[in-house]
Amino acid sequence: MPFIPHTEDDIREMLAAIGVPDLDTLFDEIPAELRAGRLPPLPPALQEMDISRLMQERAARDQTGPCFIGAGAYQHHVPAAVWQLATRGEFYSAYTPYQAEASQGTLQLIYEYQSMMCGLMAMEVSNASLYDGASGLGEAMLMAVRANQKIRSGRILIADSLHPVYRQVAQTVVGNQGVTLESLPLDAASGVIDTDALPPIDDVVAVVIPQPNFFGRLEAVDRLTDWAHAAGALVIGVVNPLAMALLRPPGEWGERGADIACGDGQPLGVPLSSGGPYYGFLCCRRSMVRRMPGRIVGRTVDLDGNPGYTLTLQAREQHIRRSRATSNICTNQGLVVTASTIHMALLGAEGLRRVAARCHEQTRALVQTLCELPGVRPLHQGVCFHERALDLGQPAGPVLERLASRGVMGGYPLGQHDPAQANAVLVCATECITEADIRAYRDALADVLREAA
Amino acid sequence: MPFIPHTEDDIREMLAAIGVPDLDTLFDEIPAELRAGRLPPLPPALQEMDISRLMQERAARDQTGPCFIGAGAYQHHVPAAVWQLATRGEFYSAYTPYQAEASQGTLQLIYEYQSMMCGLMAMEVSNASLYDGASGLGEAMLMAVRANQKIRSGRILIADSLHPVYRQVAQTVVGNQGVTLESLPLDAASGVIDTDALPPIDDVVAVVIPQPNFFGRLEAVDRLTDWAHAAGALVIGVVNPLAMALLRPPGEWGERGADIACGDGQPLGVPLSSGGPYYGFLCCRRSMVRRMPGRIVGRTVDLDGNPGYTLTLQAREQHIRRSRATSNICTNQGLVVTASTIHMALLGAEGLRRVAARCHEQTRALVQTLCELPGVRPLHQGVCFHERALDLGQPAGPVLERLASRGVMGGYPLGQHDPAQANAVLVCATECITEADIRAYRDALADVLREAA
Amino acid sequence: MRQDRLIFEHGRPGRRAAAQAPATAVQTGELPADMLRQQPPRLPEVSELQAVRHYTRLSQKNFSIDTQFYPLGSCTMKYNPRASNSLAMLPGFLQRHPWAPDGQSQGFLACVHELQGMLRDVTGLAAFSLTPMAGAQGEFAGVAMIRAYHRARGDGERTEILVPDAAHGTNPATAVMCGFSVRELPTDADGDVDMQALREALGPKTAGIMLTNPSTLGVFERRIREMADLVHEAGGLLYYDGANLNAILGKSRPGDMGFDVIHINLHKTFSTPHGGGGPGAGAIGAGERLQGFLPIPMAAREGSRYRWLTEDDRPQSIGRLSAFMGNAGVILRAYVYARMLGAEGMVRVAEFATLNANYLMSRLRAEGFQVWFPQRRASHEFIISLKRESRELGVGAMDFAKRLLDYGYHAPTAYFPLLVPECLLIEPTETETREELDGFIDAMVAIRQEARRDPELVQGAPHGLPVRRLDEVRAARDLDLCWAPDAAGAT
Amino acid sequence: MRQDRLIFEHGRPGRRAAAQAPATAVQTGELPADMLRQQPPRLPEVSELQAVRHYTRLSQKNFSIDTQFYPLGSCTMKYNPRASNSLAMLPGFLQRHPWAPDGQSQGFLACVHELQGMLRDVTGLAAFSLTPMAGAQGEFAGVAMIRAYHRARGDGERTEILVPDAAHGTNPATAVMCGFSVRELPTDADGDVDMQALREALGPKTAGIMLTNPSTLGVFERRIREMADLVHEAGGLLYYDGANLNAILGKSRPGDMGFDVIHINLHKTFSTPHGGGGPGAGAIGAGERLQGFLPIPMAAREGSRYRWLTEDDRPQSIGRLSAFMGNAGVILRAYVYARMLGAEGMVRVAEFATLNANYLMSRLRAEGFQVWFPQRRASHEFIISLKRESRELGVGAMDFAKRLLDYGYHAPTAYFPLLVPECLLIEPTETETREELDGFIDAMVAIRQEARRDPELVQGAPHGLPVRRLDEVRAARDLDLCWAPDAAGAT
Ligand SMILES: Cc1ncc(COP(=O)(O)O)c(C=O)c1O
Ligand SMILES: Cc1ncc(COP(=O)(O)O)c(C=O)c1O
Repeated sequence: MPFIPHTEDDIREMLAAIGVPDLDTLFDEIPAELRAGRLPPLPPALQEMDISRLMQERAARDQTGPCFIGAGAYQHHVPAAVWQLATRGEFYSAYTPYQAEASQGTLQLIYEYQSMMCGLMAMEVSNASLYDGASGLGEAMLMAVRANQKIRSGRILIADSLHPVYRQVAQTVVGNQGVTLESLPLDAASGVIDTDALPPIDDVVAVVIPQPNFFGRLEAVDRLTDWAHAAGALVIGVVNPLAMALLRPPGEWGERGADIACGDGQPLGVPLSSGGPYYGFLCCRRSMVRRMPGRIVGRTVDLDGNPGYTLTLQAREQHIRRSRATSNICTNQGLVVTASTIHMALLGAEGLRRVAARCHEQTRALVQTLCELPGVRPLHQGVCFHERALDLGQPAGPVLERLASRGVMGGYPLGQHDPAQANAVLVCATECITEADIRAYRDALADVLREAA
Repeated sequence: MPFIPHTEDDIREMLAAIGVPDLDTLFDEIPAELRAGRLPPLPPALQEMDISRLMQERAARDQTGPCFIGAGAYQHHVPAAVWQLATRGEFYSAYTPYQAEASQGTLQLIYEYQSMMCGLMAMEVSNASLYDGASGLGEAMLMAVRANQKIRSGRILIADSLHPVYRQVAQTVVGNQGVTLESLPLDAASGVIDTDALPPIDDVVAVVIPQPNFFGRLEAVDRLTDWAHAAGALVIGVVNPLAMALLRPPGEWGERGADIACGDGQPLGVPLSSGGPYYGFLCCRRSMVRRMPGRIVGRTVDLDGNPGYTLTLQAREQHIRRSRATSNICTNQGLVVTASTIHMALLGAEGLRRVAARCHEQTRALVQTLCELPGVRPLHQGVCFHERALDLGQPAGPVLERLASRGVMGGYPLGQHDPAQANAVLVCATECITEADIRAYRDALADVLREAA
Repeated sequence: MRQDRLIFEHGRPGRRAAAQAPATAVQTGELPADMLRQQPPRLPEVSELQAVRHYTRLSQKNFSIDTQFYPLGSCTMKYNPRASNSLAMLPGFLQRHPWAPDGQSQGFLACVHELQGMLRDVTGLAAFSLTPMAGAQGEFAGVAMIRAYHRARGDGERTEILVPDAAHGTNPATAVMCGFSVRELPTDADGDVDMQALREALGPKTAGIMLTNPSTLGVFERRIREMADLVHEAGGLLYYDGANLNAILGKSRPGDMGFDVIHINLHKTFSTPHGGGGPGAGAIGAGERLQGFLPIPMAAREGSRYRWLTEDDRPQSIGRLSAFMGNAGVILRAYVYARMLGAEGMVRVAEFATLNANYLMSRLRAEGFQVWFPQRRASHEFIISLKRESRELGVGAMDFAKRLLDYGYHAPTAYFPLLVPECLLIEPTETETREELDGFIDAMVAIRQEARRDPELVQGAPHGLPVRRLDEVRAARDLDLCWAPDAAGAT
Repeated sequence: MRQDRLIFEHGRPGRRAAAQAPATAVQTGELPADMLRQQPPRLPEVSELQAVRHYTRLSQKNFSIDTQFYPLGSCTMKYNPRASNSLAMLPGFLQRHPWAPDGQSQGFLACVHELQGMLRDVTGLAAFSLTPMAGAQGEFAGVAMIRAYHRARGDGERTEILVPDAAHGTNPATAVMCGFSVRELPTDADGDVDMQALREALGPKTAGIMLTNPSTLGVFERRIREMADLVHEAGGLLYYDGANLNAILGKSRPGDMGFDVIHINLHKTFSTPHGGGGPGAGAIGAGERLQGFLPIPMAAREGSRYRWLTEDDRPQSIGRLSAFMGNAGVILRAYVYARMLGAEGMVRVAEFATLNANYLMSRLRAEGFQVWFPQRRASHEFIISLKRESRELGVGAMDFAKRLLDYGYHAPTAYFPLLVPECLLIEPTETETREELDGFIDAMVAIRQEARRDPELVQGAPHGLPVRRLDEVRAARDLDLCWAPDAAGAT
């Protein structure tokens, strides 16, 4: 019986203490017809040795090595210390810090996390995390609806340059609460919102602005922010947090700064790991903190006046406010935040800046190298952070498949969101990509394109 | 500057506090001609990301997967908990527990280790580890010389069925101290010491008896022990500690039991890891404890009378006794012992017994399956634990090489110690080996033998 | 002990863990100057050793399963196998990009697909999606599916979700997030849902009901089939909050009880770590009627190949809940655990969780503590009330909870469910030994004795932890949520 | 805090971590009954959670670099990079069998070969073997090589090894293990070896001398070249104990000083973990004369292939010191560290280790502590003597050491070297911040104040650790080295 410590003696004596003859009697309140008889055949129990071998074989089948795919999840170097510390039992196997005195480790760490996120985003407050960037955007929208009390329309304007999956997820999250998502159209040629052609808006709760956007391009965040604010809308910035070490952060957009900043924390110390667990971060103005979903840690003092940390503003949350809570979220992504906090502490501002800059440089080198090949050209002009859409001159899907069978994870096919872009692929290079990797990509692509031609 | 935390300000202020103008001045006592100028070109510093990639590429080149090689190091399942706990910083980055009060974790653990080893070997005392099994045997011999005060000849008799490398290493260790190693001959047909043909002995300090022996065979330890004792020699048992969960342990050999038990702890939770770090264990009678080399932990009490643990009998050791110490050993294999202790706690007596029995069973199955192939036959008759020598009917070296290129680590070629056994290979199967692995070995061997024929 | 400073306070301008970022200074390439950040973000400037030391020391200030008994009701704090951790972190799983082609994802897909199947079989539902990232998101998915179902049938009048008053807060909060209003159902004296009230509440506005069984009161809802029939007759659907599945795993199947949709907290029943607050995974299963609405992606098998199901395969799906595949690493850990349990193991979890709870309950009752439903069996958890102690000694549930910490036990859940005064909800889980339970009982008895002798000792607890009792009122009033250099003061 | 029981005391007959061993009971196959063990060994019978909890809690009772400043002289307690740990534990390295064919070992062999080369270049010796498993075994190898050298030349009269009185205990113990007798050399007032005594000691019996430079007194032996010439002229050889290499790494090379053979504690200078007592690695390097005698195996490169050198390649070798290749995993960690340092890094280690030591020494002197060689530069370590405090206040080096623990600092090495009364040998290492050093100084000053005010407080230290001061006399007198059920008593 793996993980069950009871000896025969224990069982006998415990049953006697309870006053029942056998284990089954403990379930005698379950009506007989609901007592599961034989279950459908489940696989037999495996010893740790056997499951280890099975998982090793499976893991060996999956992708490893340099990765040119981005589109919302990025391969970065994570210091070895990060997960060695985060998986220490005292972090790994603790619950939510409801008993503050017995959880000062986790609580102080979250307070540090909140402080780091505020620093990175140039915002006043941060929560302790949401599930991921995409669902967090949904929560940010609901928060905006609560916070922008002047506008009750429920209309939210989304830049079409936002990651399409983020929009889908946000739609799932907000769709049942009378919120409608509308499009702020994209300039197809440049891959950004054309600030010279901004429509007049009115009665809009919030405008959602990505930076960098889905295509890796940089939006004119200042003008967009001021334009939204002028119309009484709140601004929700959806940003890559690593990029914010280098680029102007949401709190500094336009005259007054964005009102809410959110996004996915994955680039800050979280391995690709098939898409999760990552975490959604959420920052806002101090004036909105009571509208915020999710846990928040505050510093306070104990009976002796010594500083300590505790969950605070719990009256916003479901376990107190129930149906009137700011969200139903309970469990968040604590352990990932733990890792990410350690990651940020190790990298610091200068380290993150260097990583971000190297990503930018390597992506430029990648794009330049690939565009030496005949038929390959950038889809958009203008500056990018660490992704760029390339037109391959032929359908991207099959090309990517053939690259994959050569061991090159070549990018994200844009055709799956827009059939008009069937020839386009979104490529990304991070600091992990070497010159040799770029050459290997180019050589493989040259072969594949030649074969196809 | 990796790992160096000094800022420019720190350096300036610290130099000022010392009263020197620059870092170089701190070395002004080193004569100018000894100040290293330009060193031969060392490789440039690598960031953690770069060395990670390099090491991943290198590790990927080396052997993994099922392993039929034994000969002193064995592939076993190690519970995931073992090394996750052992590499916790508090174990990993602590020094030798000289400050007992600040090292109760390590000290209590070693006390537990000593207790476990005494249990496994059925001996009275254990030290806290030596380097490895082979060098530990050398230390055991020196200890026997000190302990057997009646016999001053320095002659030690070694069963020829001992691992030849163990003998070589022991020779290196004891060779400069007037100890001579002599052979107790092996019966070639049976692969064990023939107890019906034991020579008369006299003036021998100790007899070294392996169990199981190099060929995986079981020695008649009772008769050998009694025979040695009758001649006034001490008995040093060199055993596989895993096998002792199943087989009669040194403390129970013959009438009085072996006097010293030693061997390599690797089978108890230590990965193969290219040969180390493993650890040498050493147990003996209580009466000999003051002759023992290496650290020993004892239980005592603190000022308040509460139990606690501390290094003890340090007067045997080099840092106190200097040139008259029982050994020069200082640093031992603490972290490996930490892992091994956790391993033994997780497996327990029943778990180790099951593992040992499974190894035995799988080796029988392996031998039986391989011996179905024409020309392949066991070299010795009689019972084995989890290794057996097979005669392949053709030179084993090239066969093993061809097996390796097919991904099968087929065994240990005996010809390298005895040219007469050029056709022989020592095979081993542990609990990690599945039926499918055995079939794969047989199929590969069938191919290789056929090709060669 | 030295009060641990904040990581920021360990920093010095210019210090850093130099091995962790590119060695060469920043080149901003083609980035225009006006896009660049002017002030670097305020982040710690520490060495690698400082960071390692700081976070190692912080970790030591936590209680956790790996260090203490943690009988937190409704949370299923059982042992998190270390193998799940190392196997989920194998390079092939950690390095796989979520958009990696299916051909480079067969290992991961196989795990997802098999876990979907095992959860289906052990709960008696028709199909599973593993994408929700926690229990509450599983609930969201389930209630959104109920909504989508009624809508798909053109039944737009069903605007109410029924929720027992003892329910976890996520239940009503979820209903509202899905656009429903909440109607609370009272509990009867035996801890079951009041059937009369249920009958009265049901009607054409009823979209569904959210239940957990055993309930958060620690007892099995015995008339569940009758309730299911009533709800179904009224045109509503039944949602099962699987947070308490540990109590009946393999013993009784929500599908057989009549539930239409269910979530499972993999971070409870399937023993993935709580991680100090997450991540979890709220796998969602549906019966025949609702399965088309399950969130995507899901894994499918075609011959010997696995692939992802998307919008095209599942046109009725409520859609996506995360950018990728939910908490993939949590799913892998749950898969490892499920395979290690196997068929018999799953049944034993419930048996021994229940044995431990009933033993603890019996013994505490024998020691004179007030068990809230003494006439009932405990499920995997049970409630005691310290009303009497509070009234007579001035020492309530919170004081017992804090004092338990001094004894080296994590406190049970206090003051939940809200309807039991001065309550502790106690869930020992199956992975604890009898000796540990006995130690806990001894501590409870000892604390009651302390409360008689010296109530202030208990009221002032904890005494032996890194901090004493914290001022939560001040925390909420004088909000200090973010470190600032000036606020730091002398350290 | 509850006193942690022994793991045995957590057990119950029949309990076990069931996932960790084959599920089926034992079949003893062809093993004859009289070979089988009758009584199972007395090992713990605990669940997986119990083991995890027990050892997690035990770990928390240790001081370590990852949790405390650890200025233990002669031990070089610097940060152990976490990357070294994870990279040395990659599956390809962990799973490689030591007898794996060279073809399946190229990754590991490349690391060994490169590290041999880097150590050679940074020390100025001719060749390296990495097989010794700790410093003391490196010493053994070195002195055995000296012996083998003289023998090979037919010079059997050289039976003496010279060792300074300040030397580490392993030095004289090693000389004896190699069959030599030891002749101690006194130290002069400046901390250097007494040259006159050296001259007198040298002669036809001199096999060699064992030195560390800087010495264990924390100062650089300035006349080392002169000493080398004298020893060589007398026909002896020079052995360098590299335990203190951190002080001069890249700044000065033992090979240039005239040493013939040297060991390096990779677990000090190359920052592999001490692991609570080991494992280490005592890489051994030799100059032209001795290199043929190096222990095997060593790695060689032929074209793009690596292979092991064995007896056949190295007929003069002193032989093997371990069954396989020494502490391979430690070698890998040292390799990772060496590559991360690179050329400049190696120099900086010495620079900043020396800066920290001299800063600490200057400031302690300024605070009125007695620095033992005030006229000398500190190397990477230095000595203070608490003779005065001991005499005047009754509070000696041991009391300061124990009280420092209460302040959260590991104690420096106390009472070594033996010739300095009431001494603390303090080695801060380069990876500590100035703030940490300042904190240590403050603690020293505070403790002296306590000693004046309340000497018993300091004499009774530590007060805040898991145990108070332990009775070592009783430990050695009433030997309790092994748990027995009867001895355990009530728990
Ligand atoms: C009964 C019950 N329902 C739902 C939840 C919510 O689950 P999660 O925290 O994973 O969102 C919990 C968790 O505490 C619970 O106990
Ligand atoms: C000066 C000196 N020499 C030799 C040694 C012995 O090294 P090891 O402990 O690795 O055997 C030490 C270790 O403490 C030392 O400090």
